[in-house]
Amino acid sequence: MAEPKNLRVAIGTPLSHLIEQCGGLTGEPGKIIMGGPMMGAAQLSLEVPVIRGTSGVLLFRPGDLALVPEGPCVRCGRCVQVCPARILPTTIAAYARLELMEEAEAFGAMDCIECGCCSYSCPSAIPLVQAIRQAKGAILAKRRKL
Amino acid sequence: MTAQPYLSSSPHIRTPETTDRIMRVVIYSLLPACAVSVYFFGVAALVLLLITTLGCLATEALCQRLMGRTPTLGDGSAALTGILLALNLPPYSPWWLALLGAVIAVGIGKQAYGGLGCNPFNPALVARVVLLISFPVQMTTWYAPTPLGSGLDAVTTATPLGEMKTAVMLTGQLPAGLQSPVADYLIGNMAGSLGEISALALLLGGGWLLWKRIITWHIPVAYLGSVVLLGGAFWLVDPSRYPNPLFHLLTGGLMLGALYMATDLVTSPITGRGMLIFGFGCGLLTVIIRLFGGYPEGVSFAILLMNAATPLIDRFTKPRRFGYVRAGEGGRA
Amino acid sequence: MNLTREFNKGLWRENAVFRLLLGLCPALAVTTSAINGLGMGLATSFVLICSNTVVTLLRKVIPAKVRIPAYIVIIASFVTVVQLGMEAYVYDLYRALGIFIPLIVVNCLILGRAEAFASRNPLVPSVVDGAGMGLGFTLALFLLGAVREILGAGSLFGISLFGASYNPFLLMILPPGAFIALGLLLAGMNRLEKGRR
Amino acid sequence: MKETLRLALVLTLIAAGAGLILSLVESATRAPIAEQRRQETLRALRAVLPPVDNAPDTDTVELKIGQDRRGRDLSRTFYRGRIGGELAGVAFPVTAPDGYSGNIDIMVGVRPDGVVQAIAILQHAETPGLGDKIGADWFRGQFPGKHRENADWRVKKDGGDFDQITGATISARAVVTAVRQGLDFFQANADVILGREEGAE
Repeated sequence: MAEPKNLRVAIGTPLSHLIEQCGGLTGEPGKIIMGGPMMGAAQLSLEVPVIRGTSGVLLFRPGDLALVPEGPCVRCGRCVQVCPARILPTTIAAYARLELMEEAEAFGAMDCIECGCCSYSCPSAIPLVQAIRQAKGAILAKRRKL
Repeated sequence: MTAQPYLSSSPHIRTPETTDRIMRVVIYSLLPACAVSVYFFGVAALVLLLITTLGCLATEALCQRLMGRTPTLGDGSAALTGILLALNLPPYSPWWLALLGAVIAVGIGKQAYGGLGCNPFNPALVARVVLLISFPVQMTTWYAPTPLGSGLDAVTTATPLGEMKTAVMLTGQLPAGLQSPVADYLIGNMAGSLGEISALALLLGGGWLLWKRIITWHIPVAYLGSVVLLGGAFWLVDPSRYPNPLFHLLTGGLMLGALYMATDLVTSPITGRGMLIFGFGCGLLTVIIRLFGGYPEGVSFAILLMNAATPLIDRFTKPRRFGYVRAGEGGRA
Repeated sequence: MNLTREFNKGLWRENAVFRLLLGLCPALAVTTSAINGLGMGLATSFVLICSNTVVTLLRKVIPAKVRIPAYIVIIASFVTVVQLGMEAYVYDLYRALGIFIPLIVVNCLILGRAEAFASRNPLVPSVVDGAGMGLGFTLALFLLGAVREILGAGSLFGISLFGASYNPFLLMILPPGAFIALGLLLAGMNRLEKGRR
Repeated sequence: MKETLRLALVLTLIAAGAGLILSLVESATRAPIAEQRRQETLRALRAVLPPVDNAPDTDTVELKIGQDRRGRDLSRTFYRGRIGGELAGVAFPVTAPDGYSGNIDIMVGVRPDGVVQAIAILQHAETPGLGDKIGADWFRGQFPGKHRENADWRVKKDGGDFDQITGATISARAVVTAVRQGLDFFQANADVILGREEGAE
């Protein structure tokens, strides 16, 4: 983006219009994020509209993408140290990936606030939040069924 | 728009820290201890370090090939295991002992369990204990250090802890003149395995790890602290029979164990409270084995036993979740 | 019924130790040397063949409700016969195997074959099955014992292989060595099996 | 009812058959087993006694050596070997209670003057490759020719005359101590054991 700035816009404005207002793209975007870097949602195209609660738009150049291959968990405990909800992200994520959702729930999967700190700090680049989110979805789906 | 933008779950940024980097930092932090060992034991120490490191790397590659996994030599974990193993061997160990140790460490201690992150026990310690049990003669033949340029010939001698054990067993008393100047113990001018002799070099590396936040203070403090407290308690009861806490602290493999082996990320608990319990357990077992056990040194056994307890500790030290109060204090807040 | 097939399955396809992981207690405990493994395997084979024979002969007589106690009585008798026989004629081996000879009674391999095969098949296949299974068990124990003796003591059948300069890998004849050796052999067998398919 | 009776009958018959076979096998093997056990004792005795022409396992003296924890008497058998009726040596078992893992049973052979002829390790559970070197020739070979006065019955590490085993001092120490105590007892009761006293037989 040429000139990043704060804009007051109507709900429904496509992102591409916001970009134009900011001087247009300086290159091909590698990733479009609606929201902040930690919790924002990646978007497929710039034609999506601003909605209630859209706090910002972030564009990553292709080189900014942190594409580190995932490694095995070495149990360093960093995710546990940073977790503001004081749960054990690595344990929950491991259970979630084994589809042991009850265990994941017992370890407090539902208390995750999806802040992203665990995934950020993981030296093995394990997508912890993604796994926990999946667990939460599965647990909620099961609860609805009951 | 030509290329589709990349989609993934949040967060979209991540720390520059990687497992590879952690392993590299730990390896660098061991360099002072390696240097001291080369200073005191000469080229032989360097050769041992090379054999174990290359042995571990080769075993890792071979195992991963046989099991059809992607080779991960670059992550440095095998090299680190190799260096730690060498530091746990007596100086002038025969080459086959070091090589066998490397094969056991990575083959049985690590890859058999599924590779990095899956091993319940510290691989280097597994190898050390297997070797100690299998080749007690080679593994307990210690040499007095011969600083580079001193021109001295290597002579076998007992480690300070070994000396203590024999004397206490025979006479029920500490040997006279056991306590060398503290400075000798600090820089490592005593008999022992390659890496355990110099408390100073180990503290230097360990301190750097703490500063780099690779390890947290919990385990070393709990471990060393409990050894000082328990060892000190025995010493106060009968100073003629039990050595003082400083002796406990500076001799044997305690520093190496507390700073490097017990703090091994994979095999120690993940929560702070868990680490404290873990460290305390290691300290307790170490003092008990040193003072009352059949072996003069108990650090490796203590750490391996606590490794076995790690999953249990993890289970019992689940942190109190945010927004919850302890059970019995009124349920959900 | 193909007798060769019944015999061969005990050797490889349904090998008690390497495929079914049955009878591990003696397999791990007594295999500190090749001769111990061989002796234990042969003693077990004897009991297995005899018990299979008797069980198959009595299969129409023994009511289903008391079959397990009946099998145990039969097996225990043969174990005692083996024990007395070994004490009388191969005393050294008897001393070396010690408590594990009476413990053949509880080897699940034997009760397993009585229950799963001998009680449902006529005499000849049952004997062949017992012989095959017994031989497979013997081979497995011998292999385990040989590997452990060679590594752990540097000898085979008590004959030194590498000379005095060899430092035996003691752990292999200690109990943990049994597990490690068995694990490595199992891995090797699985690998072979995979390669064949 | 009839069913129950049938079950009982079949089981009884099987048990009876088993009992019959076992009693036959037992009677057939009783003699060889006794012979094997005797041979084992004899082998141990021959290993530690000078050449003899009698059967030392039949020429024995039993002496009380103390009491166990429950107050029952403990006794020790002394086997006497003779040449032409002349006493050539005495063998007796001692047990080292403080081995590295469990008891070590040792057979000690002494000449009538109290000099050790040889020792043999009968049974032990010491670590293979380490403590089990107490059975090695070089270790046992240190004992012949020594008696209570001409040697310091401790391992060298403790200041004595006996080489310990590298890595297994405890085993060696246990054996040396047990043999020494055995010799003490032999010396103290030599008159009875050697049959110098009237009515000792």
